[in-house]
Amino acid sequence: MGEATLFDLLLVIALLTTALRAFWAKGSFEAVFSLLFFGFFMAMAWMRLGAADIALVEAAIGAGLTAAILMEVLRVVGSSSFATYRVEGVWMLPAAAFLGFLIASAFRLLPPFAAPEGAYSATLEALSQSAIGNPVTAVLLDFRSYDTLLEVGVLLFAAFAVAKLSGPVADRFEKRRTMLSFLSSHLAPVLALVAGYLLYQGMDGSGGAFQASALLAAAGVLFSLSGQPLARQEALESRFWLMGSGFVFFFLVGIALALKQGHLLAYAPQWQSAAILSIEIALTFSLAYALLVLYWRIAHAGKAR
Amino acid sequence: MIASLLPLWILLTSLVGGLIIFALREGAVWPRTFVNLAAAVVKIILVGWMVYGVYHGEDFAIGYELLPGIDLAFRADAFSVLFLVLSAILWLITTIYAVGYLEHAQNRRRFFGFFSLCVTATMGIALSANLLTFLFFYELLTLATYPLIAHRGTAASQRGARIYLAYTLFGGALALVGTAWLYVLTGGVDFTTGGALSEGVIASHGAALMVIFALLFFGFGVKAAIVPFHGWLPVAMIAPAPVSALLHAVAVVKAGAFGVVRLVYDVYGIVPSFEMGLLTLVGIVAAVTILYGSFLALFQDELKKRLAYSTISQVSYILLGTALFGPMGTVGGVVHLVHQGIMKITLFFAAGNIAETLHIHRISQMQGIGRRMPLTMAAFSVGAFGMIGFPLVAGFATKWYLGLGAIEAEAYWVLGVLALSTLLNAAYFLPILYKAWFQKPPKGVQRPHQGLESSGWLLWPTVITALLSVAAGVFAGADHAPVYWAMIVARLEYGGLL
Amino acid sequence: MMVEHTPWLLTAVPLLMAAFAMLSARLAPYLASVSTLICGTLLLQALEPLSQETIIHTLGGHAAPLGIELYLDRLSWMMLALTWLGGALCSLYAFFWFRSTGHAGVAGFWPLWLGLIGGMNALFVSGDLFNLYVALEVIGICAVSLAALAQSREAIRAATNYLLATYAASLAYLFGVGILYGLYGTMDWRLLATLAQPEAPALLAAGLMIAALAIKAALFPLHFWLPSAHATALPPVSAILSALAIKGAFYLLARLYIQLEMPGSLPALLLGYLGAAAILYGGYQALMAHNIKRIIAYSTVAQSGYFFLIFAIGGAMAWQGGFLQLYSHIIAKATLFFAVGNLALAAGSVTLEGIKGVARAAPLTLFGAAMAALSIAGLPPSGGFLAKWLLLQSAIEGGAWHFVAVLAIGGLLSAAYLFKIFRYALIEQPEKRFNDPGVWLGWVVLLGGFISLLFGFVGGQSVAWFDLSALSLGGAS
Amino acid sequence: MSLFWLFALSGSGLFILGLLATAFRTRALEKLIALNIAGSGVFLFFVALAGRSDPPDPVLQAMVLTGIVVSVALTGLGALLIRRQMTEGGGDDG
Repeated sequence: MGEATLFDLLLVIALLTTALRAFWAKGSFEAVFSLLFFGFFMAMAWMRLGAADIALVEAAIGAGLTAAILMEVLRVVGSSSFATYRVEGVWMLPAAAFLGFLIASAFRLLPPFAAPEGAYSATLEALSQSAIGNPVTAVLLDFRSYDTLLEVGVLLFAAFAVAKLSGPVADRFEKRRTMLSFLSSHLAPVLALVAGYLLYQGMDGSGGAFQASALLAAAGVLFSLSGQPLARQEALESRFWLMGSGFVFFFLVGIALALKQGHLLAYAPQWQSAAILSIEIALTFSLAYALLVLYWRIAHAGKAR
Repeated sequence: MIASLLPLWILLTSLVGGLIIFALREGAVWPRTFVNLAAAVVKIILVGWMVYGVYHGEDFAIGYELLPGIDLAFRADAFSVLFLVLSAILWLITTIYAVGYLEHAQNRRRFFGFFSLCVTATMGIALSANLLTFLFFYELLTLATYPLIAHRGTAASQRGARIYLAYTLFGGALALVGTAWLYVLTGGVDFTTGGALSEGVIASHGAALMVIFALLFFGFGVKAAIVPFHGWLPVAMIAPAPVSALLHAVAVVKAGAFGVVRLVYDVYGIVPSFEMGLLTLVGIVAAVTILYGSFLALFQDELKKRLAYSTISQVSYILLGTALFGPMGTVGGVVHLVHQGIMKITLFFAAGNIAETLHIHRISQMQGIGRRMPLTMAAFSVGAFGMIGFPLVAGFATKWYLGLGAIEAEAYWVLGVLALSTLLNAAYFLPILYKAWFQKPPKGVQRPHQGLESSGWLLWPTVITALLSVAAGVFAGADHAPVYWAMIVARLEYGGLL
Repeated sequence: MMVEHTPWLLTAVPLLMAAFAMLSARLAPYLASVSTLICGTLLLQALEPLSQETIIHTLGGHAAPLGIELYLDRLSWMMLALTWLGGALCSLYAFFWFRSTGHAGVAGFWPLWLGLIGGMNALFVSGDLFNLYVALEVIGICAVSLAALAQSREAIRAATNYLLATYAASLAYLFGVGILYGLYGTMDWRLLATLAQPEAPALLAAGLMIAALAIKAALFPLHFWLPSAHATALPPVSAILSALAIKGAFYLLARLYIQLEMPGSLPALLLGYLGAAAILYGGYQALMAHNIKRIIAYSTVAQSGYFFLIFAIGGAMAWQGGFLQLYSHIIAKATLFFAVGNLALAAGSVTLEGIKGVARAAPLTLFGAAMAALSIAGLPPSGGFLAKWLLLQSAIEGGAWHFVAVLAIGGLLSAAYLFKIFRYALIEQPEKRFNDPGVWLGWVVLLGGFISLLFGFVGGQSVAWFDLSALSLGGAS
Repeated sequence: MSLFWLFALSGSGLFILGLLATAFRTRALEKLIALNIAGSGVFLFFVALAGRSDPPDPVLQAMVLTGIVVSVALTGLGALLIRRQMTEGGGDDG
């Protein structure tokens, strides 16, 4: 793709501006909004860099879910309208100087990246023999599936902890912003459909369990925002079995394969597609649910008395 | 098998005894006393066995590898035997005394448990075969003694224990650094008759060895209460009387003195120590401590405090003997380890008995006390005369050999120190005796009830140790008297020179 | 047959049990004990093969650099075994503590605790830098959540700071991994060991990773998050966090140092000096503190300093000493936090004033704590004593007199702050009434103290047997 | 200027500025936001690194996907903790 165009430059400027805006924000509200815009620009940057898989997740999670969660925190917490800096942090100055040195090093030293051999060429070669067309999916669910497994664990534990730490759930569930709720209640099913499509095509094209679950979660957030009774009920209880099912299924498949093949998560060629697809389906629902639990528990937690 | 593990059994008798005591209920007085006394008796038998073995040239040595090349090792030689016998006998006697003394006290389980651990640590010190093992038990002793000093749980006893701990842990740190350093230089220090350092090491690390000696000497000296590290001893007097007795006679101060003796004779060797001028350091510190302690003792009205300063002074006789280059000095120093022990424990037993029976703590209240508690005061007098150096009591033998040693080493100033110290000893002990025997008791004070002057638990141990002091003095020249064993030690250490 | 599966099974069992434990709070402790039993067996049966060779498991059948490989060598085994032992003690204590207090935190405790174990086990065997990142995150998420379980305002606040610190550290670590991958095209540390050069980008990456791990291991002055987080958590959690959670990061630091031969004496010296500063600073803060949980928490800052000394002192003996210190600290620190938990139950307070006289109500606890305190203060007989002896000897051998001084002063400081607790506990308060913490809780402390003491006799031989020197000399192949 | 170089540079910049902002801001919520942006900086750097080769390195892209999910997990937990601090009275400075 080569040279940077004016568009890239503008994009980078937009990224840096929104980021700095967030860093220097006058209050939490401004910071959260800057983050929301920053997320949009990031999604564009991913597209520009040819990472469509990431762009989808970033849009749904970075700009969508994260922003929604932080908004909910703001709603409960309220925003300060003044900037809060550590003035007395003199001891931080050496740290800042050190970081400045790092910037300089990064500028000066990193351009001549070494030739990407090793994993890169090994991956390309393995891909050429794999039934999975999407290289990212192949890495995530085959070559480095153990990382993914543990990462699903990270999300599972975070969602569990949030559920256990959130305190009482609000018994009040307000229906707000009718225009938005109308829109979102119609948008949500569409998003869910797109998620299904992404999941299906993730084997070969852009998409996969992460993208699908991110979109599903976004759909869930919209659904909740529209004040649907179903969402309210879901928010009240955390179905740990649903949250954990993807993780457990993934692990059990891996163990079954280990018993058969001698290595954890080693797919026999004839099972590869079926195994990966089933894992992806399980992951899509439980990841989406876990992400939604994060949102729900923060959005609907009641005040402690 | 049993015989070769004898050092282990000797340690285990008091260790296991202590652990059983911890496990017993607080109210189980008689089971506890039984366990305690049984352990002490078994220990004496085992020590007797060991004495017999050592005398007949048997080698009791066992080791356990703690770290590669670094052993926890035990071994019995003439010097350890001397200390072992003292500790074992005095443990039994003190235990009997303590049972009576603490009859109505609280937390006796804790007291007797740690008392046994304290004795275990002392035994470990006596049996150590190398410097690391010595240090190991030296630190253990610190820890096992702390709860004993703090036993009463009052603010004052807490303070005393805290000061004790601060001093001894500081000393332990010095000794730790010194030991580690010496291990680095030599690869390991086994106590060896005549010195453990090779000539090559002495030749190449002269300066470092001087620093290490100072570290170890002052590290051990803290427990031996040498000036300027004596500050903990008078405040630790707050402990119950049996503890003070044990601390002053056997466990703590003796451990320090024992360490210094080991350091000079079996680590550096008497000849290298002399040649490197290290003995001068020891001698000066010892002389200063002797005079300073005696001098301060003059001004104490509290009986236990006066005895404490007396201890500071008396323990340094051991160091003084060590500092004299010559076998006679060695005999004087080494034998005082035992002599001071039995005499001082007599004094403390007597003081404790008086305090417990008549609630008299101050010398100014002691008029005519000899009539009210004749046996106790008689024992006290024996101890006091011994400390002064009166013939026929153990202390005389010490001073006799120290004097001979001074002449032999041509260190005539030591004779001056001895004379001055004896005068001071007399000056702080004789007024007590005068008060006790020749002054009338204040009006309205009754003799104690009929029969024995105090509880037998307290009285008989006092009398027995007094008799032991006399016996050690009268039979100083006999076979197997402390002097005899001290001579064996001296003969070995000066092996080639005599 | 089973042995080559050990590396991932040690992660799979706790993590799966954690997922199941989420479903039933009642069954959770039993799932935890099943996990403990299985992991113990796995470790035992791996011991024999390990004496000959490293156990390698190629995940998914994809060898590095394409896939991830797990390596279980003797150093890993020691870390796993000590984590197992410390973890089993913590589980035992937690079980009785929750039973006797009925604290609501029990609902979240077991799954998160099992998750933490799974994460640590994953960390100890992982041979891939990015996989290690994910393992660190499992540990981080579980540790932060556990810290927050006390649900008090202070605990939540402390957990927030913990989370922010660990988040920032993770990013720095990840950045370092990315740079290394960009340079050498692999994240497998065995391959990296052969490829890595002391070139500027690699040093930058190493710097970032070291800084990140120093935050997670709470090295002074990056320890700022630790004292509050460890002091406000529930007692079993404090023990887990202090004894185990921070050890993963230190292990990783040591492992990177060994395997990548992280070059240049400067960073190594810096780590050593910071460790020395931590010993003095942590000791001083602990001495000044009035809250006994804070005393023990600051003690962790100080004690962790000893691990870092090995980078500056160097040599096989220092490495043995450092790791022995690590192992002893796991057991001793857990025991001390148990003891503090018991004292708090008995006296209803965690201030020095509040625990006055508590010795009467909790003699077992105090006795066990005393045995553990020996190890922390470096007094015999304890693993801590042997560790400090080895460190002292190696410092003297290397002529590092400033470290000798630090070791001596550090030992005295730790004795001082620990004895402060015992002193207050021993002050007689005849009129004061105490609760009974329950005999089981006391026995767990006693057990911990006993193991801590036992290390004083077997610890030295074990670290020697595991021959860390072979590793520190870069014996990767 | 090469496209990837530009993005790698901005990624590093975002990372470092984000960390600085984390250190200097005092409210936990704003720290969390700054960390989020710093994380995005890391990911941007990674994807730029991936794009050096053709086709782009899928390993780095997969790492970024993993990183984003980890990031949202941390953010969610952090947000909850911050919310709880606030609802239980007082501010969230710290």
